[in-house]
Amino acid sequence: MGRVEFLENLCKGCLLCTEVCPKKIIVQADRFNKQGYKVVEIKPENMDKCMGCGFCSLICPDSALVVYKTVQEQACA
Amino acid sequence: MGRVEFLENLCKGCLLCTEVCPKKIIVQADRFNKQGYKVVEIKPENMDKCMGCGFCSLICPDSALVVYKTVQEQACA
Amino acid sequence: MTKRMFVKGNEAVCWGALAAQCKCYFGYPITPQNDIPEFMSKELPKRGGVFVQAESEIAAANMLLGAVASGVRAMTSSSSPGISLKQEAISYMAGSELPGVIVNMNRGGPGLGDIGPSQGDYFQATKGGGHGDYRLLVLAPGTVQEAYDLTIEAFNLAFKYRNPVMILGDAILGQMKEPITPKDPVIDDSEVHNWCLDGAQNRPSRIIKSLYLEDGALAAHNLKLAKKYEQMAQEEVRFEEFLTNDAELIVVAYGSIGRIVKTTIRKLRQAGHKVGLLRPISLFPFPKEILLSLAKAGKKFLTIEHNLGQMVEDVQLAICKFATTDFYGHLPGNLPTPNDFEQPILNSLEK
Amino acid sequence: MTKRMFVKGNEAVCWGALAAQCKCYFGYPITPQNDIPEFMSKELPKRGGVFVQAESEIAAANMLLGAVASGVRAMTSSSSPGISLKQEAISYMAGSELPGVIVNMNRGGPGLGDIGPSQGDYFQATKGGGHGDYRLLVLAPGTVQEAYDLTIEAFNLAFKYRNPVMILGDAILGQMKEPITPKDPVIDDSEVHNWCLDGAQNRPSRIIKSLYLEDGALAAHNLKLAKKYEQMAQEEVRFEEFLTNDAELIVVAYGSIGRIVKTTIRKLRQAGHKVGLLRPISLFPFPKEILLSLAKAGKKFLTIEHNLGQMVEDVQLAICKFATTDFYGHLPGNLPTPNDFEQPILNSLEK
Amino acid sequence: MSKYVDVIIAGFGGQGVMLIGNLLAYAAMEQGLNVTYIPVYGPEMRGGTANCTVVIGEEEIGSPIIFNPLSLIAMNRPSLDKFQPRVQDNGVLILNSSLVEPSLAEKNRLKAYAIPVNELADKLGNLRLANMVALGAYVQATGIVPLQAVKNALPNVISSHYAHLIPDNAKALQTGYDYAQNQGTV
Amino acid sequence: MSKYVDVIIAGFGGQGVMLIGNLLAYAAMEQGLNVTYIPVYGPEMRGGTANCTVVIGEEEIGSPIIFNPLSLIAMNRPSLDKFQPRVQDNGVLILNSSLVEPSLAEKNRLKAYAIPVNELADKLGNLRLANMVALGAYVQATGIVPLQAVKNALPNVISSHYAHLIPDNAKALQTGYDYAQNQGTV
Amino acid sequence: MKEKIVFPKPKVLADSPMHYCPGCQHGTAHKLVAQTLEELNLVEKSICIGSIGCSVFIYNYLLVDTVEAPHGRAPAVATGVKRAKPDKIVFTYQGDGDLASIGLAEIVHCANRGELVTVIFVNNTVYGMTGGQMAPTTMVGQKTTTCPGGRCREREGEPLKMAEMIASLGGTAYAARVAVNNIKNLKKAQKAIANAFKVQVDKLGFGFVEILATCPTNWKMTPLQANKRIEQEMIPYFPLGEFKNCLGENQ
Amino acid sequence: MKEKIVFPKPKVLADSPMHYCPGCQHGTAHKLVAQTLEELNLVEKSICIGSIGCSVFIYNYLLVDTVEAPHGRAPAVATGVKRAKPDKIVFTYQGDGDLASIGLAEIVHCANRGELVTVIFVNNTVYGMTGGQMAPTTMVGQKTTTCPGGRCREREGEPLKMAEMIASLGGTAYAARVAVNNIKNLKKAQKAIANAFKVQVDKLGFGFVEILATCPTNWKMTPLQANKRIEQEMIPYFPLGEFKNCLGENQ
Ligand SMILES: Cc1ncc(C[n+]2csc(CCOP(=O)(O)OP(=O)(O)O)c2C)c(N)n1
Ligand SMILES: Cc1ncc(C[n+]2csc(CCOP(=O)(O)OP(=O)(O)O)c2C)c(N)n1
Ligand code: SF4
Ligand code: SF4
Ligand code: SF4
Ligand code: SF4
Ligand code: SF4
Ligand code: SF4
Ligand SMILES: [Mg+2]
Ligand SMILES: [Mg+2]
Repeated sequence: MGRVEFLENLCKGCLLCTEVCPKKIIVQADRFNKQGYKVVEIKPENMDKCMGCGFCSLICPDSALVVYKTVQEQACA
Repeated sequence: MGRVEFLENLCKGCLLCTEVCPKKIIVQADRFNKQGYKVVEIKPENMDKCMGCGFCSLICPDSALVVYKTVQEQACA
Repeated sequence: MTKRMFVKGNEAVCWGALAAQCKCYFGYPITPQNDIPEFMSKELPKRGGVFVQAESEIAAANMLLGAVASGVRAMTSSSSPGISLKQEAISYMAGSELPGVIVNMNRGGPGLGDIGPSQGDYFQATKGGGHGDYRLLVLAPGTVQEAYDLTIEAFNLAFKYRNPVMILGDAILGQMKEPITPKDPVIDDSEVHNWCLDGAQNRPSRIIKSLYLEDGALAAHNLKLAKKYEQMAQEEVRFEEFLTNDAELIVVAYGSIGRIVKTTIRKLRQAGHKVGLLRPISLFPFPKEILLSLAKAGKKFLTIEHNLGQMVEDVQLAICKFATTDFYGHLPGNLPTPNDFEQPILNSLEK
Repeated sequence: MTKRMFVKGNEAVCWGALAAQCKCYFGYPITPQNDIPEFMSKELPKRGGVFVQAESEIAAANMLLGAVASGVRAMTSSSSPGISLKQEAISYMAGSELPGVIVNMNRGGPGLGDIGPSQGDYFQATKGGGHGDYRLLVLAPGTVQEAYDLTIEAFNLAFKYRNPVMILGDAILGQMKEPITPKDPVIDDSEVHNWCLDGAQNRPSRIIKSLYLEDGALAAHNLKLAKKYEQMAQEEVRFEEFLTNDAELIVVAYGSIGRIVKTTIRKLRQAGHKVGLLRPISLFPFPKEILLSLAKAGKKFLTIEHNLGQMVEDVQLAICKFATTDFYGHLPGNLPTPNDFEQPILNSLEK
Repeated sequence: MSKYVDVIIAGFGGQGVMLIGNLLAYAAMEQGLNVTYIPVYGPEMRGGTANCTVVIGEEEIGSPIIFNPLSLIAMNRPSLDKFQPRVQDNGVLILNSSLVEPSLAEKNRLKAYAIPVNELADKLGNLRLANMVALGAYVQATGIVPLQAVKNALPNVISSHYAHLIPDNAKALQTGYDYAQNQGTV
Repeated sequence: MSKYVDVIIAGFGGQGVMLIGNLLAYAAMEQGLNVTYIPVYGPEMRGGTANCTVVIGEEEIGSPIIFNPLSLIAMNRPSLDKFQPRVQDNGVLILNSSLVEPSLAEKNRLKAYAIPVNELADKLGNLRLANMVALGAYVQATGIVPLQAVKNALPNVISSHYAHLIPDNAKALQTGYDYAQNQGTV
Repeated sequence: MKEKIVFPKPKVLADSPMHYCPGCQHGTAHKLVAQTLEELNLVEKSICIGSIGCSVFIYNYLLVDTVEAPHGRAPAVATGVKRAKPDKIVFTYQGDGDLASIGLAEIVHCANRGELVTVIFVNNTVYGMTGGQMAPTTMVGQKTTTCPGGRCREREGEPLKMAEMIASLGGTAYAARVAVNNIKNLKKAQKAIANAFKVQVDKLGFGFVEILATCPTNWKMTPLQANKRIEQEMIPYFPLGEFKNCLGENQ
Repeated sequence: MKEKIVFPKPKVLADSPMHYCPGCQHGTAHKLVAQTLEELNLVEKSICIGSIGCSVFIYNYLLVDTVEAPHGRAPAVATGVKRAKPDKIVFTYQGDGDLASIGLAEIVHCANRGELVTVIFVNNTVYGMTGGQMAPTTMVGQKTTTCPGGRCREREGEPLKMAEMIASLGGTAYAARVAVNNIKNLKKAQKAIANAFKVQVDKLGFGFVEILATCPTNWKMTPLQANKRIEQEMIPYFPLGEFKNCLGENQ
């Protein structure tokens, strides 16, 4: 299970993340950020499809997204 | 049959020719030329051993020897 | 009238080169002169000419050396750091008496500096950035038309003197557009076959070189070069005078700064200030005599440059005993506007 | 007294560098300074230092740039054509405020020229052969001892000002031998850790650069550099005065020519001629003030150089309103002897 | 006095300010006037704002760079902020009121025209024509060259690749011209 | 007047003129004198003639290059031809009479010593010592430094590789010294 | 249940936005280098040699001590730094114009000497910074502002294959070519960069990684098109892989 | 019965003595080039680009039009000449310091562009003219004035193999390494030089011949010892042969 946080001010709307996402849940938004770039987003309804694979984060040239992955807490730490 | 003419003023006494001569007839002379180099020579008694192969001429860096080869004149030119 | 064209300074240099029958261009990209190689890569091959993007400025300068050694009109261009790299080859061309044309669209320095305008390379251009006693003929256009005209001149002078010629512009001149009126100059290259390398057919082989080892040979060669520079000083001085007659103060400024100062002067004239402009167009040979005569006429002087003070030395040397020049240096990195020069001029006037 | 050593000027430079704790040398062979790389290749590694024969003068200069950026004392050397190739890197070092030491054993030019002595690179050294507004601190030894001493100075000054320093010698100085008395100078490098690159441990990362794109940044940087040059002019002027007090004529000459002229002057003094010598040791900053005061004292001047006239401009600028300097240029390619200068000095005396 | 005007044209990178600067200059040249055009690159390398300066006059032109221009076309807010204070008194201001609040214009000091260039261009079916609308307005406001001259110059500054868009551009010029004529200054 | 001498030492490439120049200079230095040594390479690159100039004096030395020297060691004919006319009147000339006709010495003008250095060296068993013979003679003729000082300096100029030849070199110096003393000037 | 960040952004990478164009893979390359420096724990001993190209501002993003080299001369500057400070980790970051054109002599000699430095070479087949002129790596047929008709084999030759040339030199301990156009290649790239630093750490020799990267702006493509071009046009000519790896020998 | 001269001295070679040291194979190389020019009837169309090294006076010996290039830059100068005068035959004559050290970028790019020029490269593993400093081709262990302890692989790397490097470039039509130390090799050398010119004549691309040559003076050997060293030390490291030959394809 995963979740993605977008750092919109860093995003340049290159869309590279949209292609590598195995779930194809990242899409171009209608918004522009203050640098004038059309950013990407995951529609809220799609967020739970995210596997937390981090591919989007890996390929993003501008480190504009942070991927969180749910991890099973170990029984005894 | 061959014959060698030495251009003594060009010779630098490097002795490279002495080594390639199949007949080993080229030897260091006692003379120095005006540039101060100890030149090489073929003792008159050895000149007729020369085959006119031209090896000495080929290897000489300073074009200091001219090799003449006797050629059969063609019957009709 | 020939139709005017509306072109960048960089492009005007190219058109001038084409008009002067430049057949080869060798260059390496650097801002703010990239329009030159880009234009040449498109236009030269169409006209049967040659464009080579060299692996470096050094290679470009040496390709130039080779091309002109074969008697063909050729050019290279760059901007400050790239021009520094060409200094060895330039010294060789001067020493070998080869007519290369070199364009420097001066940017801010030292080092990487910036990509804006500057006149920080005046010394390098006029006093020899390379080694040894040599001089380039240095032409400094102030307008796009002049960039065009002087490029044609540059080729002619290079071949007249068998000496490298430098066009010294800056980022302003290179980037600005103005209308130019093209020309169709007559090119006389009848002398070239007397010295160029084109294969030793029915004549002894020729040598183009700058090595002179025999006793006294290098001395004789240096004297010969010096005589050429003397001849240039006699025949090739170029400058513009603007409102100097009744002026109390002569501003001396060249290139883009020269023309920008002109606007300031117009404004100050409207306010009744008696100020004029002497704009050197040939930086080497430097217009010493006109400056001297203005000095003798009792004028005051202010040298304005887009640097920390370089040409001011030549101005001072020219007017020596008779006058002293003030100096105002507009700093590289700051774009110059006519306003910048008002106060400095007023200050000098009041002194 | 420390035992004297009998060494070539080239070797003295090396011994001076070692005394100044030079740790790295980068160079490329060229006559007449090959003793320097050859010496360094033998001696530096023994002392835990580094010798690298670079692939070119450009690479050598940039290796120097890297080494000094890390705060280590380092040097490169070459002769005229090789120095031309280093101009871009020198401009970068000046722009990046890096304390590289560069030695030029000037040979005849332009181009390949010859391998004999010449002072044809004065302009290049003092006015900036590279691009942009920068200055090297330029020291011109006249004796082998001075070559040693000034090399030590060169390192100290380079680090004091964080500015490249050039030792400007010639083929005479490089090749001649004289006794030198070695020293054991105290080296203070306590400031270095404040700016050098040695890994951003427990501090923010550092940047050494010459690019200034932000509005006004390059202007501010140029001003900062100009202040340094101003400070040099205040603190680092060096010259030798010889029999100037009662002299009618001051000969101005530097380096090897300076010392050769000294012999001429001694001879002329014996014949009763009132002639003295001002030998600039720092060429930048130039000893303007002493020249000015000599000019004010009503002396005549003759500048003698082993070129076609370069330093003469600085002399003239220094004495401007008060005097004019004659010039005698000994031609590159001809070896200078004291006899060559007798007649020119007598001519100037008689004027 | 002889004809003279200078203008700074400023906006975002993609707004086509260089193109209309070129166009205006070219048109003026074809009218036989002297003219200079200079793009000014700020320290920004990519993106950011862009501006150019055009100087037009009957006499020889000195400086192509002007600190206190007689007129300004401000296509966005940063441009207005930066250049409006430098415009000379009684100068002309063309303001892109699609992106900038018209009340920011110093209307007491300047002849200010608020032109909703984006909307007007959008209505013409192509947002990228906004620059032409602005230039049309400017030509009306200053009268430095006839509008027709500007239209005639279009083929010389628009690359052949986009030649088919010349009529649209001409229409946009006209739209701006008419809007300025009808609405007048703010 | 204070002690001063200068000398040009000239010969063929292989005759070791640079070595004796160095040796003389080094010896003088060790006597507490000021001294300069400079090799002069002609335009010839390889082979050809070689010469060096040594200047020795109590006072600071100006020029290391001398056009009119006080003395000359001429190891071959071209050297004599080139430099003898430049030697000052009453100067000292050491002439290699093995290779040069002694009558060529300007004996009216100069204190000329004809030393058959090749023969003398040959007698010592090593032709390459001819240079040392010449220097020995020179030291006798000028007295600028004691011969012993020159001998003492040998280890400083002869590379360690040839250290075993130092005694021979010293002997050659002595031979030249004695010869000059016995024969006097021509 | 807890959350952890997948591929967290390296701390040595600044948080501020970079000046690169959208989709420009200089950003990706920076990130990979940053990750490697942190993984190998080299951040505080590293000295970066910046070069002249679009990445000239690398010092604003990669927060290690940095010196700016003149165009093409980074390998010489790196040599100077490393020889002066042999205990530091020294690397250059260079574009294809910088490294393969003007700086060719410097890179070849630096590698041949076996300097213990690492070179990150970003090959985007074009001069990005100066506006898209031809580079020595420009593909045959590719149009640029100085080969407006497309690079012509007869006139301008074929693109230089730097990784292969460097691998052929005696001093090279590691040479590889990688791409960052997809996840598989990204992971290999990460490893290659680590190897290129490891050979320096282990003093085995010169380390070199060529990264095929996009320049959407000068290719006049969208970032996605540009990324596809890497796969379709570049990799077939510039094969990916390790051309030399001396780590094996010593591991 | 008549006599004829075997291997007559080419007329384009001057009769005056050359300044080279005894046994220096620059002389041999000059002669081979001269023979080729005459055989292929190119003398009157040839332009030679001299370089800086012991062969700087080539114009005194090889009587063709000649221009002196700055040290290392002969391939750039040759490019300028050839592009300006495509109908001329243009060749450079360069030493190993000149070509493989300072001029490496120029030679590689000239070859890679496929310039229609011929390069004669005389590799004597040392800087002859300046007095025997280390060259990029100096053998490991070889002592020179700047590697007095012998070239050290760790510090200075291995000798560059230029013929192989040049052969690997797309624009190269011919690349070979030859020696002139014995008759067999001399004959092959003669052929290689001819081929390197033929690819120019036939407009096939760049032609390159590396000639292993002695520098007895700086090797501190007699000419005969030096000549032996070619066989015993140099050829094992610098193998002789043709590394590329496009003539076959078109013949
Ligand atoms: C000596 C010199 N020449 C030219 C330039 C101009 N210049 C700056 S960057 C660059 C090329 C950049 O191309 P590349 O190295 O491929 O880097 P990229 O921008 O593509 O990442 C050039 C030619 C310069 N700064 N200095
Ligand atoms: C820019 C420059 N750097 C250095 C030199 C000095 N120099 C002259 S020839 C030479 C090297 C000669 O070696 P090589 O090319 O191998 O030729 P060789 O003499 O061995 O035939 C050098 C370094 C120079 N003339 N110019
Ligand atoms: S890859 Fe990064 S910059 Fe590109 S669209 Fe996705 S989040 Fe934005
Ligand atoms: S982490 Fe993986 S699944 Fe989630 S959005 Fe990114 S690429 Fe898609
Ligand atoms: S021609 Fe042949 S046989 Fe005769 S001397 Fe020469 S090498 Fe010997
Ligand atoms: S090879 Fe030539 S130079 Fe050498 S010894 Fe024989 S003839 Fe003389
Ligand atoms: S121009 Fe190309 S390399 Fe430069 S930042 Fe833009 S996309 Fe990247
Ligand atoms: S030094 Fe070497 S290369 Fe030069 S001429 Fe002598 S032997 Fe030949
Ligand atoms: Mg690139
Ligand atoms: Mg060599």
